[in-house]
Amino acid sequence: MSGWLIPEGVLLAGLAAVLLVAGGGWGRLASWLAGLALLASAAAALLLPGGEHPVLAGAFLPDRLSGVIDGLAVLAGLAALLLGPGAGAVPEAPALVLTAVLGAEVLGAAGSLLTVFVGLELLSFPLYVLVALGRSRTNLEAGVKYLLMGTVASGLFLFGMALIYRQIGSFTFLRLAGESAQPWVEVGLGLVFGGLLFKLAIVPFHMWAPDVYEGAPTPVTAFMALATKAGALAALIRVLSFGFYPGAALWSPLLAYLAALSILTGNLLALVQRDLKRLVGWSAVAAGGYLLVGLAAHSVLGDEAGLYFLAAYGLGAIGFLTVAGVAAGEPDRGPTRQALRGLAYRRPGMALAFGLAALSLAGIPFTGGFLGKVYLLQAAVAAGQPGLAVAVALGAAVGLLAYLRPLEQVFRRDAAAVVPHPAPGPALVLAVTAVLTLALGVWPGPVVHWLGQAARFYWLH
Amino acid sequence: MNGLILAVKIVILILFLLISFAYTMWAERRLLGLFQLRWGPNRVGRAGLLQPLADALKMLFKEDLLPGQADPVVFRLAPVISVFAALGVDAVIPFGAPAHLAGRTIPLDVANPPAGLLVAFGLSSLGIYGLVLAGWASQNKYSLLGGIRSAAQIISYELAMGVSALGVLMLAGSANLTRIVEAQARHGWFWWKEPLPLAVFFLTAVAESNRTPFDLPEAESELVGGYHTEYSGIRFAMFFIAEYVNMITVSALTVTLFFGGWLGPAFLPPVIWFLLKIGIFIFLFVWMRATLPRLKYDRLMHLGWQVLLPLSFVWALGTAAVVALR
Amino acid sequence: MSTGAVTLVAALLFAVGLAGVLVRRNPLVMFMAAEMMWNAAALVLVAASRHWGREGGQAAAFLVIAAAAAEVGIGLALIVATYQHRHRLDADVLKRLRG
Amino acid sequence: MTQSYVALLVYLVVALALAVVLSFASQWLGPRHPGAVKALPYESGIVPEAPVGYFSVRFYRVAMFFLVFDVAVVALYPWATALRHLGLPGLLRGLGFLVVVVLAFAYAWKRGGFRWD
Amino acid sequence: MGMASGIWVLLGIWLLGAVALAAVPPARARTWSLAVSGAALLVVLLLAAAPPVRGSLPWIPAWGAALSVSTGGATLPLLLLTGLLLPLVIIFSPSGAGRLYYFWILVAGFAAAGLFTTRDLLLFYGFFEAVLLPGYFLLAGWGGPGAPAAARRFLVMNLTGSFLMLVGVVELGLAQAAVLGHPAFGFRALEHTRLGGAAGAWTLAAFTLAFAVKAPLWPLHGWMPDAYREAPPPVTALFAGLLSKAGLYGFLVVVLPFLGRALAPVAPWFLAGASVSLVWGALTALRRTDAKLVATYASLSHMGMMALGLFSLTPAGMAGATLLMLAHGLAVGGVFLILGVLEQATGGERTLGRVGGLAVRAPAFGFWFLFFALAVLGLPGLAGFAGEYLVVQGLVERAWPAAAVAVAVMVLAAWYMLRLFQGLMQGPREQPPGVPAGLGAGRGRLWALAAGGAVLLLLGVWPAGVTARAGPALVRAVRYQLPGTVALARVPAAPAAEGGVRR
Repeated sequence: MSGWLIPEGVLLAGLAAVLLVAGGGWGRLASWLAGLALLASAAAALLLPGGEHPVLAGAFLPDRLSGVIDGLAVLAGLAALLLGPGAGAVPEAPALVLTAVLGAEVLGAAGSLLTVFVGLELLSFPLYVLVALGRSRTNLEAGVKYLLMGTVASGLFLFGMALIYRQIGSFTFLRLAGESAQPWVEVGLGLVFGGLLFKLAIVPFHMWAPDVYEGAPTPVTAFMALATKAGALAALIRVLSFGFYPGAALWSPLLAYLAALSILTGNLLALVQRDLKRLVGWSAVAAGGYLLVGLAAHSVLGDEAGLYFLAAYGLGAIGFLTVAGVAAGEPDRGPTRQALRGLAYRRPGMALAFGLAALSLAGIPFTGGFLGKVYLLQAAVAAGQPGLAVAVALGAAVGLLAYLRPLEQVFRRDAAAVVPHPAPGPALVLAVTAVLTLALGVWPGPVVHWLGQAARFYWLH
Repeated sequence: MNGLILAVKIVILILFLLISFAYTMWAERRLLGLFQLRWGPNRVGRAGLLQPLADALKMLFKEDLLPGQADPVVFRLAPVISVFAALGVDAVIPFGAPAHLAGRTIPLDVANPPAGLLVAFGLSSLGIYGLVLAGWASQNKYSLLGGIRSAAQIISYELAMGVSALGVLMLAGSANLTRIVEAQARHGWFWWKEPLPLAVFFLTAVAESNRTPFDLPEAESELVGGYHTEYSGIRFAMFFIAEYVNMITVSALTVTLFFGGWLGPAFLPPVIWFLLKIGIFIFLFVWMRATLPRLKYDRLMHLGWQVLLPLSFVWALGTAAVVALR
Repeated sequence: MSTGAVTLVAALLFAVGLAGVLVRRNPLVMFMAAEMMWNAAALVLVAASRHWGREGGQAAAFLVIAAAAAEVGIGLALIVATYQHRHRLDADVLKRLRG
Repeated sequence: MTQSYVALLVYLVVALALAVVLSFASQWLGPRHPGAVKALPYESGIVPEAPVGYFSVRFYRVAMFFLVFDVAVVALYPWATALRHLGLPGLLRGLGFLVVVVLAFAYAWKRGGFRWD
Repeated sequence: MGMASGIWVLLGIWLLGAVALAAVPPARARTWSLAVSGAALLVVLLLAAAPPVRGSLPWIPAWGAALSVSTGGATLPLLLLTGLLLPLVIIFSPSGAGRLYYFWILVAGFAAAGLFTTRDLLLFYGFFEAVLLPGYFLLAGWGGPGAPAAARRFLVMNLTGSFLMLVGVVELGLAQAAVLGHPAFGFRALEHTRLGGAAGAWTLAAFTLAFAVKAPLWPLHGWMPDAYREAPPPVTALFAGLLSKAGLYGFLVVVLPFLGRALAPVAPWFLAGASVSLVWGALTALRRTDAKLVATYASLSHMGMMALGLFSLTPAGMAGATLLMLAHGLAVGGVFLILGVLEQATGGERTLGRVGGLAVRAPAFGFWFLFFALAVLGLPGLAGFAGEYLVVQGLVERAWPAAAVAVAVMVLAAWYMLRLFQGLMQGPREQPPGVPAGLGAGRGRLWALAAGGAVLLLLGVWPAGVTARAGPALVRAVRYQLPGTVALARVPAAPAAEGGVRR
């Protein structure tokens, strides 16, 4: 049934409604409608049986992978809605979030490079706006920076896509799979990877991430941490794994190097950050590297691992940023470590959620982040890349320190910062992310099983 | 041989445009005189027929001023762009049925690209740059405002213009201007099938050439000439060349799209029919200038976006339904 | 013109765009340079479409143009808003966020 | 077809040359008496005080509307041209596209994007 | 599940006890924690009374990982240690400590109990890291002025080792994937691992690094002095008594049974390292004047002793090390707890030579201090002696030079322990100003010490209570990797040897 792109369709219809409602200035109603549309979309993605046949001449491949991505994107979207994007709270914000989620869903189901492009832009355009939505200088700067870099990245992607099309006369992965390796296609693939790795914030395409993460309103940062990565990961999985394009395997070693580089760079620089959003920005660089570990393995296991880690990372980042945002109080001020001082005594619940998120990001056992790393390590070791596995371990060790420093503040007893009570929305986000983080870390069996089926399915195409 | 034919056609077309610019201007002044119960230029030559020549010479020998703060390159570039865009469009408009000369079939147009209408729209859009850059480069408040206004106005009306042409494309099944005329030969002229788009097209055409009642960018009373306040000499004149050539061009386009181009009863040659029809529209231009007051800016924008655009959209949809379901 | 020649031209355009982004400091100019990269891609798409005799490439080029238009809409809005904030356009001034 | 474009190109070059030559005519033929006051911007005789400032953001809005909708309209041209061959399915697909455009238009209208005063 | 329910109950008590603290009024936190740890101790004793049990719940079937637990092998002694030490720690905890403090203490109990019972490598890893968190937070939150830095060093060194070990864990788990078609992390499956060559070597290195940091063993003890010194005394007791054993336990249940094949050729190097630990610790202990540091380095030395037992790869050495872990854990825990009381009494002063004569003012504490100090150094009749004897016996069988070193250091141990006792308890009577006259120790604390002492005494006279039960199971666990050890044990490697184990 989702063979008919129902999740995407639902979202599109919802988007139309939200836009009109927002046009009338009823922001609150728009929010509710958007949430409803997101839930409906996720329900369609996860409950309706997968169509698992190419749609629109191979432009879309709605299968279980797309279901996973849909679910994650919706999660990010709901979090963003609940956190209330944008300090100015323009009524369009929910519509923008919805559009971005739609972009991620399109990426999840993309069956051709052209669809990937459309998805990429659908995801990026609203984000450019959302990032700048606070309309403070910082917001605007971040928005412009993101826009410029994003445009360049899309340019890389497009040119690569055009080269591939010029060589094989088609955009679809199904056709790409049938080709033998050719130099021009390789060049094209390289450019395509460049564009996609940018979205994952992989070194050397990472420059934007810390700035944008810091400069964006906190809810938007939280959204980006999960949704953009979900979309980019899905696209990379499709390009690398789905097609069996013989040349794709050649990229594995390079991707492995970039992964190691990103992990180490991201974690090392996360270590020295005071601003918590910037910290997450660097950790996003590292997380991109982790995701790339799974992709570099070029295996079912690697893709599963990437998806699992993505879910864990996204939840962790959302939880982390939510607490940071609430603690910072004023939306325009960047939340620093000091804002968390003594949180464990003032707001034990928030501290618990924050602790779980930070530990998950650091990869401490019994949180989702830990099993995500185990998953990735399995993929790397099974693919015969123990060096990469060691890089993952070393990166985790450095990253640990980065998350530890804010966590230390949470338990400091000398002086407690004033932290407001979280509003119902953020509180709900915190509860859900905490529970899911714990669930992923303690009882991952069903998820692993499900992911295994999802990944195996499209490899068998 | 082809090259020679092309050269001849280009020379003829440009000469025609320059001459007709001059005499359109003369005709306008004379007509305005009649409308306003006065004489208009009637001293230089018989009935003032040499007046344009005198004007041109005067302009040529005036001092060419460059405002102190102006951006010299852009300031000089702007009128060039205006004239270039105005002249450029006419290359794709067929002036008459293909002529047969010494066994050769010679189409009466300089160029006939497959999607000529798009080329015409594209080239005419370039004209905006001339006005905006002129306004910006002058470093004068009036000029800037005039330039910006003209940009806003022209692009707003261009949208409605584009939509109003959709119906014609559907009916003709081609964006080639020759084909469109030929289609009208088969199916009848389009103006009676597309009366509303015709009205919209002509109105927007008037606005595109910054003519009354849409001459806000120049608005002598408030903007002292608008974007060309700081210009003098031939550069000043060039904006007028552009404006009048534009009048001719959009009239030609209107005729081509809605009134069968060069088609007409056989007792006159096609080219003459074409020129006659253009003449009628130019008369309309002048008539409007003599009769109508200038619109306020907000009225103008409202008309473009909220009246003309939706109307032509709806009409285009109707046409689409008719064409697709026939 | 052959597809190869067009591709070469497009590659040059692409390189110019990329260089523009890397070298220039004015966001507006950088943005235009980046758009040039897009247009280079569109050019290749159209040429390849002719080469293969399939309309897919042209449709894609259309898509690219449409996306570019949307992007310009957003980009100009952001850049204008930034401009209003600081009355100067220079990437070096965008330094509030280190990076 | 290529011939058409070559002809167009030649014509455009001629037109451009004409425009350029024309634009420099006064510079060559006309007198030259520069002066400080002449170089000032003309503001109906009043000495200009402030430099040219900014203009209303409304104009940017117009530009962006145009950009978005004009591309949408241009996208309709091939569709319109081929419509007679596409029949009902073509009509419906085009309508699908139009729905999105109209939606955006309606939104912009409702949100007050077309309020010009 | 069946007979393993006792283990689940035990883990449940710790975890739910910790979580339930949120609902307990702050004033009652200490009482509640004591009750929880008491209940846990009760369950441990019941488990000890019963034959070994084993149970398993599905966890991540796709990875061949399950929630497997057992009380066989070396588990029970260490479970006993956990059960005994935690009530002691709680009793000796500072009165002002809030709920959060006790929360971490109970979490430590949970993590340690989980670590010692699990039979799945992934789960083992999880608990191995989880043990660190309470240690870190307790140290950072309630330690001295240098505690945050010390805590950070503690955590980073340990976790760096752990993270590398995680790569090894995965390597082990995947070692048989080609045969099984999926990874396998269960201990049973891992016993059959045949990791050799480079993979075996660096996997061994990864595990060694993690376990040696955790123990700690020379030269990876960098975090130890600061952490032990800065932590509040009960927490130091927890570190020295319980957490350090996790590293050695790892060698015992992971390295020997799964990587024995890779370890055997390089075992002499491991013995050498352990010997250096032993000697270095002892010599440094002799030179330090801070009472707490003396005990700290003594502990380092004894960790070396236990490691020697393990790396002797003999049944006697392994059994001795197991016994020694329990004995040393209790004894050194007691020493640190009493040191804490003294420190409190002297207003934080603990430099040998500047305090002294405390035995006169608090004879009961003086007695118990002497008792536990003697237990640490292995006085015959106390549990430590039996353990050290077995270790030396094992060393004689395999590597007599190491045995000679061990014996020599035992003499040194007597020297520094007595120096510590004399410096604190006897010595000159004049006190620095501000030292209160009496020692504010309650009767409950003395009883608690007495209970610990009783256990040490009991095991001293009846070491077979541990060795007879743990020994054969340990030998059996390494039968595929280290056949030589099995030969030394002269016990048939048949299931009958672990006859007590029930499903």
